[in-house]
Formats: sequence, structure tokens, C-alpha cells
Amino acid sequence: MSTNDEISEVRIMKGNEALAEAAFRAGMQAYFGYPITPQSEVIEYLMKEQPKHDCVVLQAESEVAAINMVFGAAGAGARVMISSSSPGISLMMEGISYMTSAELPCLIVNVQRGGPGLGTIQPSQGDYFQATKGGGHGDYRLIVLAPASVQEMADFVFEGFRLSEKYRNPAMILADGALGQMMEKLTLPPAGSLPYVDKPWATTGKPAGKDRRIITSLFIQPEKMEQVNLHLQEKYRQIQAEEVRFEEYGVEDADIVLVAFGLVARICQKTMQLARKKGLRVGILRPITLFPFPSQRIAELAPKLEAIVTVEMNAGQMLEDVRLAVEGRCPVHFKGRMGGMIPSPDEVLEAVEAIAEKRNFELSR
Amino acid sequence: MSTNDEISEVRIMKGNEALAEAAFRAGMQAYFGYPITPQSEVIEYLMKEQPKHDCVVLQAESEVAAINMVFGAAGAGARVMISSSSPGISLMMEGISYMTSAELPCLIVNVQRGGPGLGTIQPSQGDYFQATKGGGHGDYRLIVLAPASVQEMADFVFEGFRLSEKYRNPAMILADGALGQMMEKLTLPPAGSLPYVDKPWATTGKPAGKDRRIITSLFIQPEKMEQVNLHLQEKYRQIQAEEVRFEEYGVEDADIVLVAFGLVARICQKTMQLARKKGLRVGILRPITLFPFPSQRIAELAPKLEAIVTVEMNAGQMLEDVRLAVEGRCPVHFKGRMGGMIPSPDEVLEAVEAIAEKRNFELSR
Amino acid sequence: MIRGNVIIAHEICKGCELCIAACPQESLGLSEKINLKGYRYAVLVQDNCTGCINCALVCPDAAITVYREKKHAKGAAADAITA
Amino acid sequence: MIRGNVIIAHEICKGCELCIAACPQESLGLSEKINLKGYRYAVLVQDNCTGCINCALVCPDAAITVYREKKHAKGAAADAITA
Amino acid sequence: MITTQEIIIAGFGGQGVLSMGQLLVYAAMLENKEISWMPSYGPEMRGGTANCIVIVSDAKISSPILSKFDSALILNQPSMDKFADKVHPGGLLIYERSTIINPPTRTDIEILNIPAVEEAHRLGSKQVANVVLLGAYLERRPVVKPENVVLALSKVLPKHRQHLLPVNENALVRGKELAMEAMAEPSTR
Amino acid sequence: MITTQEIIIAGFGGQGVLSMGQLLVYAAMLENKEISWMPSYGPEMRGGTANCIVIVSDAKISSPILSKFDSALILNQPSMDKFADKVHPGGLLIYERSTIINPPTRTDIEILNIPAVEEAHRLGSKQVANVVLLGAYLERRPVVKPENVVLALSKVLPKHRQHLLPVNENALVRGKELAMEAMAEPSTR
Amino acid sequence: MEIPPLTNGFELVYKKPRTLTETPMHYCPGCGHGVVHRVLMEVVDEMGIQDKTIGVAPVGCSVFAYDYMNVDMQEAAHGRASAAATGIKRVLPDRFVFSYQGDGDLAAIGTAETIHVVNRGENILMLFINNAVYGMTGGQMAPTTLLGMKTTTSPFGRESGLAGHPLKITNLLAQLPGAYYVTRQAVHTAAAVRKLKKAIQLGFQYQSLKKGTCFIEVVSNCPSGWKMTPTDSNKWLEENMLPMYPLGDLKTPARSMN
Amino acid sequence: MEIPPLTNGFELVYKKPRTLTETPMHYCPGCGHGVVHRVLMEVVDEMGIQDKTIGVAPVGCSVFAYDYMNVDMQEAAHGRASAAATGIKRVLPDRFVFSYQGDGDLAAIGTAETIHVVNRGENILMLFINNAVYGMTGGQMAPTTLLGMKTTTSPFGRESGLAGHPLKITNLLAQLPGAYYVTRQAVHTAAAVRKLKKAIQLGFQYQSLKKGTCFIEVVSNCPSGWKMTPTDSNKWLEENMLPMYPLGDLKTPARSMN
Ligand SMILES: Cc1ncc(C[n+]2csc(CCOP(=O)(O)OP(=O)(O)O)c2C)c(N)n1
Ligand SMILES: Cc1ncc(C[n+]2csc(CCOP(=O)(O)OP(=O)(O)O)c2C)c(N)n1
Ligand code: SF4
Ligand code: SF4
Ligand code: SF4
Ligand code: SF4
Ligand code: SF4
Ligand code: SF4
Ligand SMILES: [Mg+2]
Ligand SMILES: [Mg+2]
Repeated sequence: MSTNDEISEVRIMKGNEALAEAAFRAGMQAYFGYPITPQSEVIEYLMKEQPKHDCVVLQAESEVAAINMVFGAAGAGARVMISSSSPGISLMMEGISYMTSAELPCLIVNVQRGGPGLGTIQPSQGDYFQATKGGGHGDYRLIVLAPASVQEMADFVFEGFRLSEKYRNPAMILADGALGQMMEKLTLPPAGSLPYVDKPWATTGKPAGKDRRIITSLFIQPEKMEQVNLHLQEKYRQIQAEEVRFEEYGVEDADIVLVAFGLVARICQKTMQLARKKGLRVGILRPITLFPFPSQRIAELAPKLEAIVTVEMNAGQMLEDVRLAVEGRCPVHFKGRMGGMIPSPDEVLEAVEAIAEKRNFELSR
Repeated sequence: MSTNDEISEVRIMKGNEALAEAAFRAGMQAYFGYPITPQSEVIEYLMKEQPKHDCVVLQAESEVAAINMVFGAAGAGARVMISSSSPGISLMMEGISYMTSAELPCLIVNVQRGGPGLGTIQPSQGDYFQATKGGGHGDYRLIVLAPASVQEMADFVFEGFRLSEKYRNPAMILADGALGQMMEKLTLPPAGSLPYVDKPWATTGKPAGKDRRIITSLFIQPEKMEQVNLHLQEKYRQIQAEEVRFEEYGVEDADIVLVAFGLVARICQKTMQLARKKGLRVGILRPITLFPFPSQRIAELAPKLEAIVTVEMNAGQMLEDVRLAVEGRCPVHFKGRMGGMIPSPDEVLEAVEAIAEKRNFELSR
Repeated sequence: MIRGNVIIAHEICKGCELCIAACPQESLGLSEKINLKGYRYAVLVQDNCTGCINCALVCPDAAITVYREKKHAKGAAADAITA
Repeated sequence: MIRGNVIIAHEICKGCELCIAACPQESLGLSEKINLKGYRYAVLVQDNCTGCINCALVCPDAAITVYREKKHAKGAAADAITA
Repeated sequence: MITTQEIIIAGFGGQGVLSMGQLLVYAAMLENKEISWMPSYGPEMRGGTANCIVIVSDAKISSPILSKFDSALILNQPSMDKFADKVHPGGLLIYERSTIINPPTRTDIEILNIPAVEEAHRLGSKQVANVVLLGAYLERRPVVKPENVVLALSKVLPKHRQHLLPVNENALVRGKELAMEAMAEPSTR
Repeated sequence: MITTQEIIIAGFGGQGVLSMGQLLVYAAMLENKEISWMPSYGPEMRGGTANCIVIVSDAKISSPILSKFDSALILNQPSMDKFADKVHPGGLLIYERSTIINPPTRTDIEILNIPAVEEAHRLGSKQVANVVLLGAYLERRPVVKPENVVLALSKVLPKHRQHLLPVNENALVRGKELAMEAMAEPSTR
Repeated sequence: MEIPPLTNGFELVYKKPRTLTETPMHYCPGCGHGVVHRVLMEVVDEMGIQDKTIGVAPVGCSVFAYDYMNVDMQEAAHGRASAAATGIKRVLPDRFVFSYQGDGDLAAIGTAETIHVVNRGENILMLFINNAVYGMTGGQMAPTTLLGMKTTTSPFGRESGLAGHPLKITNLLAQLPGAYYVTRQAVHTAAAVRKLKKAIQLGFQYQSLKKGTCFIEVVSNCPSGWKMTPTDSNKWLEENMLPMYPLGDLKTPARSMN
Repeated sequence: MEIPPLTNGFELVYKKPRTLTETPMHYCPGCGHGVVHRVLMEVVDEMGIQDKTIGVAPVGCSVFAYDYMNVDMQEAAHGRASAAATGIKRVLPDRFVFSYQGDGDLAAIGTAETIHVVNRGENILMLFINNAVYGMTGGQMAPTTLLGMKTTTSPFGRESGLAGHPLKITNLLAQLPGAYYVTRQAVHTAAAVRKLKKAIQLGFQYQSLKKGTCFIEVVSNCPSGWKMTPTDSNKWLEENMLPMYPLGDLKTPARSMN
């Protein structure tokens, strides 16, 4: 059953397909990827629709090759995307580190599955550390966007390209298998709405009379390499100052705030509805950018709260960023599911109730 | 000039060579690696000395191949080591994630260089996040040991093998280029002092009448995968409870404690000497295990201190673990150098003085 | 003609029909019934099996066991098994 | 015999001697002096260079420029440059 | 009027459980409803069970993942074992007769036993068993108008399959009828 | 007695600056001293500068990395430019004459200008220029006994190079003598 | 009409090997993986090397091979089965070690490992199941996909300009001195299965000689990925795959000792 | 005795190409990389394509190639220069794109990329500098190291049992349909340099045809890694490398169009 039929202006699509269609509309000029569940629909959709667009779509021989093709194409000035899922993203760590160092923009999509190892193909948020702290070597950061709906799977492609080009830094969409596979209604952003930016640094052939362009991540003199790092750190500080995005629900009067990203934030919305029905004043803070992280907002909220509950599909990774923001100003609890399990609104509610009543609850499971 | 001459019982060796020789003495049964500066002496030494030992030493075609050979050999029950430097370690992220999931012991050595990207070959501590938070996908941890001398480059090989086998989890020695390249005196641990442990899970050929052994990281049912994760998390908690190691100097009466690992901790010792001469009560806490991190000890110290200064050869990575331990109970400052630059005792002293006098100082430069 | 016989594990069979195609005797067919996995499974539909084991060799699910009328030449069976 | 000439960039030369080995005329040798990089550099030691450009072709450091006595046949030089 | 229906559809891969759910959400979209379709995906597609959670609502949908459902459409025994307990009291459980050995025993929900496969064979296309079930479901929970299911079908069927439209339409109608029959004969439950 | 000497030895790769440092620490080990040898490594080995920091001490060594030194042994101009300022006041700077165009101008340190390359050629082995310098250094800072340098050399030289021992011994002696001469003739500084 | 089988006065002439476990295989109906698994275990059975054999499963449809093969097994990362097998064999040189990989695994992501394992002449048996698609992930294009063949990532047929020609990696490997025995077999007919079995027997037997890598390509089907019935897939294989990937030995010890 | 050069009445017959920068190269004395760099830039100069050429440097001694070649350049990760070049060429199909790689880079860690770039027939020029060692990291064994050759990781000489035979990757590549022009050249003599230049010219010229990958192996030296003087290294190359890696075309358009 084709999912790209124009039944009306509004479409129903899988998250992966919405993302792929959005990439075309965002003026993507090249995509390199390698199949992996649960995101293979991205490349499948792109391949099918490619004839309608002026965009390179290439299936590479591996994720390692793909990320290095991205390096080349991005260095040549193209708007480039790559997508994969957890194990495939791990293989890109060297390439990603190179791109941050060479300051190449690109959009990396991780539709996470349960790990570690080959794990399972069910949804997970187990790659938060990898995405936000840098799974590759050296001091670098990605701009990380965490969508929570099919609509955002599409919208954040635009945002990801925009931010990555603005800062000459790779951006990542950190989704999960469920977001990739589920279908929802969405309004596709119009094509052509993301203007191309000037890239005088791109290697498109040395302009006569001007200096040649060099894309490199090699700065053999440590003095120079340190300068590069200071520049990068300065950029990350700027991103932290200017690009934090988050959403809040009911935090104004909340005693307990759930901090959750991506799909889990929506599960928490249901929990919040259920909790409020029971008279528990629960609110939600949903980080949309995971780097930069909304630390400041959390720091503001913390002193007024009875507790924060971080809810994740992992063993507690964003938890560290929440605790770093809170710095002991309120208790921070954690509720998680792992290895492809998705917490249900009910079980999050149970945890919230336990916390409200100062009972113990099972941290995960 | 050969560095392995037995001028006396005590030897002078490069850190890389001490580590290699120690590996033989620790009963290493297989090594797989790929050359990269600044740790190529490890494989070079092993190749030269291999005829004297009953140990496989193989130069793989890449770090990706090498880590997967390690997977195979470790799964077959061998005591295995692999070594590389930052970019090469990034390429191992998938394999390492697999090994943690399949619960395979092995010793991974990262003699870090300045990143991100190809960077420089000068020493760095830029891979702290990667080593301690998991640069690969999924929730996993490595046991991370940070040597600070050539002696420890040798000693921690034993410790690394021992811990990795005890917990069936990869262990990592996180060194830096300077530690690998420098020469010091050391006393080599005697050969044969690390007994082999029983590995009934190893695939050595199905024993007649018993079940076959399966080494896998695939648990396609998320329920099962979650159980695997819960088991891993339990193991990590146990490691945290039992294996924390650190060193302290002069913290008893200290107003300011420097937290530093590896070579930087020694630089800080010199700073401490200089500072104490100037009447500043400076102490040092040196985490030896980076995971598990000595959070508890830092939490104990924090309320009594005027400030903690984390000193690293990176943009502030261990800093986060220090802050998580401190939870706001004292100010935490950071002094770092990046991209292959090594902080000098003097410049750390400057920072300490500035903090003592509540002046601003350049965080990193 | 040598007489043979096959036993097909109904619940293992996935009804792929490869054995049917491989049988030189056209002895096999699909049952009308479906098994618990939802497949129509292979069954003998003619009594002319020669025990040639072709069907067993191509069965991806190792669902087929083959028997053959005892011959006097002892070597034959072992031969077939290692074929 | 055609007369040629070479100019060797002293400070670029690393004294690898490949030009010396490549010169069919044995026109080249190493200087006694060392340059700032610490190398004895290549110099003309005989006045018999033919401008055959062999030395320049094998020089890894592109340190050699070659001249040749003007001929009447115009094409020769261009020929050599693209050799 | 029903404002929100949370449905689980489960069976073997290949029985069309996923496309049944998709059909439902397409039809719902034609009625401007909010929808969510969440498959369980996996190597289960190779012979194991497959399922999808479908939510149709007049209001914005928060969690697309649920552990309890208003209705369940069940097409094999493993799915029955897994989901029979997950229907809210007062909810609806419809199952395909020929695939179920142990019918559910709950008495706090409505249970319909539909011979969809048999009916599909009768209709001449075993592919439409799922549409028969869908018809039965819509009889009991009219979340969308059957004509919109047909319209949705006409939009999603590729050109070379448009000729299947009539048989699908029939299947939908027969499903409705079978549901009415099943309700009338409690013995088949 | 000197208790700690922090030394930088710097020049081109290939001039033997690294092995000069190694020789020193081997000799120091024979005297049961604490030692540390820290090379700057890198692609600099391909023609660029190379250097090592050597620390010889009676006490345990903390930082093997330093930014200022007691003594400097300099074998080329780039190293001179880099390290001349990094010698503690009152410290010692010895340089190889033929490689230096701009000699240092500091007056707060002792500066010795040693024609080590020339001397090495005279000794018949240009390889030993570094040992000449080491001899000169030991004359001014007797951190180890010269006989222990010779002993160390005899241990580290591979068999097929043991015949080079005498020329190295001579080089060490000549270095001492040149240092004394250089001190006697302040004009060569 | 079903004929009830008679066993009276009959003798067993074929039953599944003991070293195949009782776990039903998860493969799609008609998938060649099952046949290769079974034949492999038949050989292990008959050679009596169950206790000395260690296998490595890939990432691909045969990722669960260890569920079916009753020998010690490891499950390697995508593309790295032969690297893992190298690790095993190097530390246990007297065991029989085999790797089992699909075309995506062995000839795409694992190309470097494949080439270098064979080039080093690792004394293992490599099984390479070429079904011209990525079965596991839903039928995407593989390096061995035929020109013009439609897959989910070559929806208009593989086109050499975009994706290159089918990669005959076995032919490349046969030229490496480290390769000792290289052959291409199939499982689409009973006769082919018989030949495959012979090849696997040789592959294991040669392993004891420690003279290099034995490499067996099995041209196989993927009814699901090809969107065909199993019988059609075998027909299609014969007509389309075999001309590109002709069966037979590419290197035999005799020739390799030339 | 130094002869001062005369230029009076003389005409220029050779000078370094304009597209080689003034930056002195960091290579060891006598290293072949410098020659290849220069010849490459001579061709770019003469073809007048400086503004249309984009090069990709590897990780290896030639990692700084971009310091010397005055064209737009990228520095790719170890082994991935041809993947990066693919990325560039696919988005800028009318530019001249070349990759430049050593034997460790191209034939060890980058094997998969190498094979697949050529198999896809990417329309780029690949330069492969085979000096039989890892020069950059201090002379370790490479896939192309000769049997018996001592390197820092084969201190007793490469032994086929441990490390396999030298990998003639160029021969493998020549067989891929995606390869359009494959040749093996050298730089140890003036005559060899002349031939190399012709080959590079062809490599660039063919690129406009968009008919597949042009691949040039350059058998080169590594005086430092081999621990020889430059002149000795060239002699050794001739006597030892060339028998294993004989010079000449392995595939030319005429033949590839057969
Ligand atoms: C690093 C990584 N990349 C991608 C995948 C997804 N993946 C799983 S199997 C597979 C391909 C399988 O194809 P093949 O090797 O031909 O085996 P088949 O299923 O056809 O037997 C891929 C791409 C993965 N698991 N890991
Ligand atoms: C991922 C990674 N692994 C290893 C290295 C270290 N390394 C740098 S260059 C090189 C090999 C270079 O050899 P080759 O490609 O033959 O080039 P050459 O120096 O001989 O020209 C290696 C292993 C690296 N930089 N990155
Ligand atoms: S054994 Fe032979 S004759 Fe009998 S059913 Fe099987 S294939 Fe047919
Ligand atoms: S080959 Fe096997 S699985 Fe297929 S129909 Fe026959 S018995 Fe059943
Ligand atoms: S141009 Fe020819 S003759 Fe003249 S120096 Fe060079 S090689 Fe010798
Ligand atoms: S070839 Fe070049 S670098 Fe070498 S000696 Fe001659 S001029 Fe100098
Ligand atoms: S998808 Fe293809 S290869 Fe995989 S089990 Fe099904 S038929 Fe076999
Ligand atoms: S190490 Fe070898 S390849 Fe590298 S620059 Fe020196 S001679 Fe050339
Ligand atoms: Mg396949
Ligand atoms: Mg090389």
C-alpha cells in the first residue's frame, strides 16, 4: 500500500517517509545511506521519488563509506543528509568527528533501536550520550533535534539543515524506531522554502585569482589544533546561547515535572492527563534540542518543584544533563525502559504516584 | 636505540613498550591491532618479541577488522588486547558496543591524540566521554583505567585484564600520547602472575553432552533485550560499588582540590608543590578508574572545600562527572588545554591563584 | 520400482512447494488444511514415492524424513544418507 | 651537443641525489655546504649539461629548473616541457 | 458518537493486519479525524506475529503507544494469547474464526467470532479476509463511514489493482452482515 | 651535588637528539637516579624539529612536561628560536656551532658554542656530534659520570655496532674538552 | 487426497541431521538459507566434528543461524563474520571454524574483511549465500543484484551508472594466493544440493591441511525479496542468476598448487 | 667544484608547474610522493583545469598534499579518500576529481571503498602510491609489502602464513566492469616519470567521457621506511618491487570496450 498518495493536501505518512519527503522539499542535494531497520524506508522512499528531484541518492557499501561520501559532498558545498540506526551510526563516529573538525554542515538521522550490540530493532533512546556528548573522539558537539511526531520528523529536517549550515556543524535528528515506523497526518512544508546559503569555503574548483579552498580536520601543530578547538567551543557556546528549544505543558502549577524527549514526551502527556485526573499536579518539560540542552530552564524550575522525573527509553542518559542543570536543587528521579521496550503512560503514572507518595518504585521495567 | 635491554632488573621503557611487554607477562593470548601514532610501538614491540611468547599477534587490515577479531578471539575464550589512538578507537565503536552486549572481556588501549578529526598526534584526553559514557550505541559502560606513569602503563594491563574477566566486560586503558611515548624507569610485573579464569561460556567447541555455547548481542525480543540491559546495569552498579580507585595528595587540609587524571595529575603534583610553597593549601584527587568514577569521595570532599578545579587536556569532560558528584556543594572550576597542548604546572598554578583570589582566569588557552 | 515413503512434519512445513517441484514422481501436493503457522503443508498425494530423497534435499525446513523399502544390497541406505 | 643548464633551489633541495643518479652526463653532485634544513644540496659539478631535464623529472622536491640553448626548431622547448 | 477509538490489530505477517490499520486511518483522514498508526515491526514479518495500534480520534493524540485498547481485531492464536487481556472492560474483541483454537473466555467484553477467511474464499479472493473483519468492526464501532473506507481504498490501490475494488467493497458489506449475524447468534462467540 | 636537572635537547630529526636524551637517562639509571624522557614526536621526524625533555633527579619526578628548563642543548636554528628563552636564569645553553645562524643574546645564562659537527667529522664519524655535545654538557652539569654514559652505550649499542664504542668514548672526551675551551674563550660564545 | 506414509519394512534413508536443532527456522517459506544450514550440519554430523566446530553467524536473515546449528557459535557484527572467525581460528587453530554470510554482509559492508581474510589465507571455511538482495532488511539492492533487477532501493531496476555492475566477488577472491578452494554452488535443485554438500565436505576436510581459505558461494533465492513464489524464485534463479554467477569450481587445490 | 648556471641565450625547458605551491614539501629526501605530486600538477597546469579540479588527500605521508597542490582539496579520513571523492563527484559531475592514496590507505583500511568505488565506476581518477609500507606511521607492513620484507611490524620479514601474500589490488580492480582505465606506473627513473605523466593525462582526459574509474598505481619508494638511501631505494624498487608489480596497462579503454 503506497503511503504517498495525495488523498488530500494533508498526508498520512510513516515518520521515515515524511522525513525523506521533507528532505527533498528542503532542497537536499545529496543523500548517502545504507539500509538498516527501522529506517530503511528513508532510502527506499528517496530512491522511489528521486526521479522527480534534482538530488543524488546513493546506496553506499557501508555506513563508513556513506559518512565519508557525505564528507566529500558537504565539503563540495552540497546540502547532504545521511540516515541510519544505532549500530550504523556507531560506525560513523570517526567520520562525524572529522566533519565537526572540518566544520562541514550535514544532517545525520539516527532512528534509534535497542542496544547495545545488535540488540533489537525495537525503538530506543539509548544513543543519547553518543549524540550529545560525542561518541567519536575529541571535543565536539552535534546540534541534536529530537522530534516527537511525524510532523516533526518532517519539520526538523528543515531545521536541521538550517542550523547545520548556519553553524557549519553537523546536526542530528535523534528519533527512534517507533517514530520512524508510525503513521500520522502531517502537513508537508512547501518545497523551496529553505534558501541555499553561500559556501565560499566549499571545494567546487579554485576560483581564478582567489585562494584554493581546503577542507581538512588535520592541524598537526597542537597550537593550531587548540585554536581550532577554542573556535569550536566558542561556536558551541553560541549555539547554547541561541538555539535552545523546548516545550512545556502545565509546569506553571506543577509539583512534579516530567522531563522527556521524543516519543516519550507524548507518552508522558497521556500520563499527565491521567495524573491530573487523579489530582496530581504534573507538568512536562520536553527538550526539543538535546544539544543545546535547556539546562537554564530546568535550573529555573528546579527550586520550585517537589521532584523531577526524567523518563527515557534507556538506562538514564539525559538524566545526567537534567542533574547537571538541577545541581541538587530538587530531587531528580528516573523512570526508564530499555532494550526496545516503550514505557506506557500507566507505568509512568505509577512511578509518578510512587514519587508523590514518597514510595519506592522500580526504576526501570 | 633498543629500549628493551636489560641494563638491570629495573628497565627503562617507553610507555607503549612497557604496556606491550606487560601484556605478554599478563598472559595475553592474542593481540589484534592496526598502526596509528602515537601508539604504533605497541604492535611493533609485540611483533618483535612475539617469538618468545605463545601469543597471536596480528596486524589487521583496519581497526574495524581488528575489534571484530578481538570479538571472535575473546568469544573463543582467549585473553585479548587491542590498542589504537583516538580516530582508530572511534572506528571500533560498533564492535565495542557488541562486546559489552555479548559480555566479552578484553582490554582496549586508547593512547589518545588531539581531536576532533584527524587532529594532531600530540597527547590529549579528548576521548573521556567516549570512554566513560559509551561512544557506541546503547547503554553500556567500559571499565576505564587511567594510568599516569610508565609503571602504570604496565601495571594496568594486569588490572585491566583482571577486571574485564571478572565482570565479563571490556576494560579500557585510557592513556595519552605522552604516556605512550615517554620513557621512565619501571619494574615489570612478573610473568604468569595473572591466573587464567574459567570461561565456560566460551565457544571452544561444544562439549559432548552439554549445551552449545552462543556468543551473541542479538536479543530480538525487546523483553529479552531489556533483561539483558537490566543485567548489564546491575553489573555496572556492582562495579561502581566495588572497583572505584583513586589517589589523593594533601586533601586533608586543602582549600582547593585539583581533580585530574592521567599525566595531568602529575603535572598538578608539581603545581601543588609550587602552590604550597606560596602558602596555598592545594590538594589533588586523581581518579584512577574513570568508570567507575570516584563520585562518592568527591561528594564527601566538596562541602569542605573552597573550590574544586578540574584540570584536563580537553574542553571539560570529566568536569561533568565532577559536577555530578559535587551537586552544587562547592564551586567547580575548569582549567584545560586542548588539541594536543599540555598544560604546564605554572599555568595550572596561575589558575589556582586566580581562583584563590577570586579573579577570572582563562579557562583554556 | 523401488518403493519409498516420506514423513513430513506438518507443523514445521511452510508449504513452500519446493519438495513438490523436486519430486520426480509427482508424489507430493499441498494439503487443504492449514497448520498453526497458517500454511497449507505438503503431503503425499500419490502412492508412488521411490524414496529418492530429492524432496528432503530441497526442503528448507528439514521437514521431510524419507524411508525406502529394504534392499538386499546393504550399502544403498548409507549411500543415500550421505548423498 | 646541445648545451643545457640547470638551476637548483638550494634551500628546497634535500640532497637525495636522485638527480645525480638520473643525469646521463654526470653533471651533478652534492655541495660540500649544507643548507638551512641541514642537507648537502645538489649542484652542477661539470659543465656538460645538455638540458635533457631528466634530473628535473626525478626531483621529488621540484627544486630543479632547466634551461637549454635556443634551437632554431621552435617546437623543441614546448616538447620538453610536456615530456 | 465515538470520539476516540484505540484499536489493536494483530495476526501473522501476510494476513494484511498492517494494511487493515492503514485503511482505517486513511478513511479517518478523509473525515478529518486525528489518527495514529503504530506498527510493531520486526523480523516477525518473517512468519511471526505482526500488529499495529490504531488510534482514531476527534482530538489531538498524545501517546501513540498504549498497553490497553478499546478494541482488538485478532487474526491468530499467538495474538489472541497476547492481547485478549489487553482490552478495556466493556471493549470489543473480534477474531478470525479459522485461526483461533482457544477462543477468549472473558465475559466483560464483547466478543465476535467472524469466519473472515471462509468468507473471503467465498468472495473469490482470500486477500480480503482482513477487509471482512474491518467491515465487522465498523458495524460495531462506526469510527468511519464505510464509504470512506472504499474511497480510501480507491486512492491507495495502485492502478493495476483497481479492479479489486468491487470485491473489497463486497467484503466490507459481508463483514457488516457477519457481525450482525454473530451478534444474533451468541453460540458462535 | 646537583639533585635535579631538567633539560631540553632539540634539533632536526636525524641529528640524534632523541638518542642523546636516552643515553643520558640510561646512564642515570645506572646511578639509580629517577629519570624521565619525554620526546616531542610527530611528522616532524620528517625533516622538522625534534626534541626531548630529560629529567634526571634524586627524587621522584612529578611532571615529565615542563615549559622552562635548567639546561638546553640546541642543534638547529628553529630550536634555538623556540627554546633560547625557555632556560631558567642562571641556566645553561649549549649549541652546535655550524647549525646556528643567530646565536642567542641572553646574558643571564651560560652559553656554550660547541663545534660538535666539525669535531665529529674530525673523529671520523659524523654520527657522534650529539655525543660531543653530551660530553660538553656533562662537563658543565655532571648529572652522571661519563663512564656510565660509556657503560650505557655499551649496553644499548647492538652487536654489529659495538665497534663504534671507542669513537663515542672519544667524542665524549672531546666534548668535555671543547666545553672547557669554550668557557676559556668567551668570544666563541 | 493424502496418502498415509508406510514405514513397515522400510528403512530410513534420509532424516535431518542431529546437529540441526529442533527450533523451527524463522525463514520465509522456500528460503535457501534453510537448505544450506541443513547441508552444513549434515557434513558436521557425518564428519563427527560437532565438538570441534565453531561457526560465526552474520547480520542478515541468517543472523539466527545459531538457533538452528547445534555447534558453538558466535554472532558477529554486520560484515565482520570472517574477521570474528579469524579471531577464533587464530586462537584455536585446531578447531573447524566457519563463517556464514549473505551478500550484503560479505560483499558490501564486509568487503575489506572478506578480501583480507582470504588474502591472509585464514584457514577457515567461508560460506557466502548470494541471494542478490538484502533479505533481512526488506529486499534492498545488494552488490550482487543483477542489472535491471528491481529491489526496494533500485525501484526502477539496478542501473550500472548509479550502482555499478553486479560484483562477482568470488571471482576476485579465487585469484588471491590465500584462497585454497573456491567454488560456486546452488541449492535450487536436489542435484545442486548434492554438489553443495560435496563442496562443504571438501571445505572442512581441507581446513585441516592449513593451506588457506576455503570459500563457497551458494547462489540462493529470496522469495520474499524477489516477490516471487519459492518455485518461481528457483526458476528465476536458474534463468537469471546462474548466467551471471555460473556454478562450478573457481579454484581447486590442484590448480592452486600450480 | 660548483658550476654556476648560465641562462644567457638559453630558454626555459623545465620548471615546476604553477599549480604546485611554494610550500616546501615535508617528505623525506628522495620520496616518490613529491614526484607524483609534481607530475599531477603539471598535467593540471597543461590541461588548464586548475579551476575545475578537486583533489582528495589521504591519511598517510601525503596527508598534507593539499599544502602543495594549488587546487581545491579535501583531506579525507584514513582509507576513505575515494569515498569522499565519490561524494564530490556525484554532486559536481563536471569537475575533475581525483583521489590520492597510499597502499595502507587504499588497500588495507580502505579496501571496501576502493573496490566499490571502482565497481560503481565512479568517474574519478584514483592515484594509488604503492610504496609497500606505511610510511607515515613509521614503516609498518602494508598489504603490498613483499614476502620476506622487513618492516617494523614484520621484523623478521613478511611471512605469508601470518600476513598473507602481497595484495595486488590493482589487478583485482582491473577486472571490475566499472574500471575504465587501469595502469601501473613508477617514478624511479626519468623515463618512468614521463610515462606516468602520460597516464595521468589520459586519466583526466577520460574522466570527461564519464565511462568509469581511471586508476593509476604508482610503484614508489619509501627510503625512510625501507631504511635505504633514495638511490638504493630506487634500485631495490626496480629489482624487487617491479617483478611483483610489473609496470604497464592492466586495462585500457580499447580492451574494456571489448
Ligand atoms: C552496521 C549495520 N548496518 C546495517 C544493518 C542492517 N542490516 C541487517 S541485515 C542487512 C543486510 C542483509 O543482507 P545479506 O547480507 O545479503 O543477507 P540476507 O538477509 O540476504 O541473507 C543489513 C543491511 C546492521 N544490522 N548493521
Ligand atoms: C583510522 C586511522 N587508523 C590509523 C591511522 C594511522 N595512520 C596514518 S597514515 C597510516 C598508513 C599510511 O600508509 P600508506 O597509506 O601506505 O601511506 P604512506 O605513508 O606510505 O604514503 C596509518 C595507519 C589513522 N590516522 N587513522
Ligand atoms: S522421496 Fe523422491 S519420490 Fe518420494 S516424495 Fe520425495 S522426491 Fe518424491
Ligand atoms: S519443501 Fe519442506 S517446507 Fe516446503 S512444502 Fe515441502 S515439506 Fe513443506
Ligand atoms: S638536464 Fe640532463 S644533463 Fe642537465 S643536469 Fe639535468 S639530467 Fe644532467
Ligand atoms: S633530486 Fe632534487 S632534492 Fe634530490 S638532490 Fe637533486 S635537486 Fe636535491
Ligand atoms: S527475506 Fe529472503 S533471505 Fe530472508 S528469510 Fe525471507 S526469503 Fe530468506
Ligand atoms: S616516510 Fe616514506 S613515504 Fe613517507 S615521506 Fe618518508 S620516504 Fe616518503
Ligand atoms: Mg542477501
Ligand atoms: Mg605506503
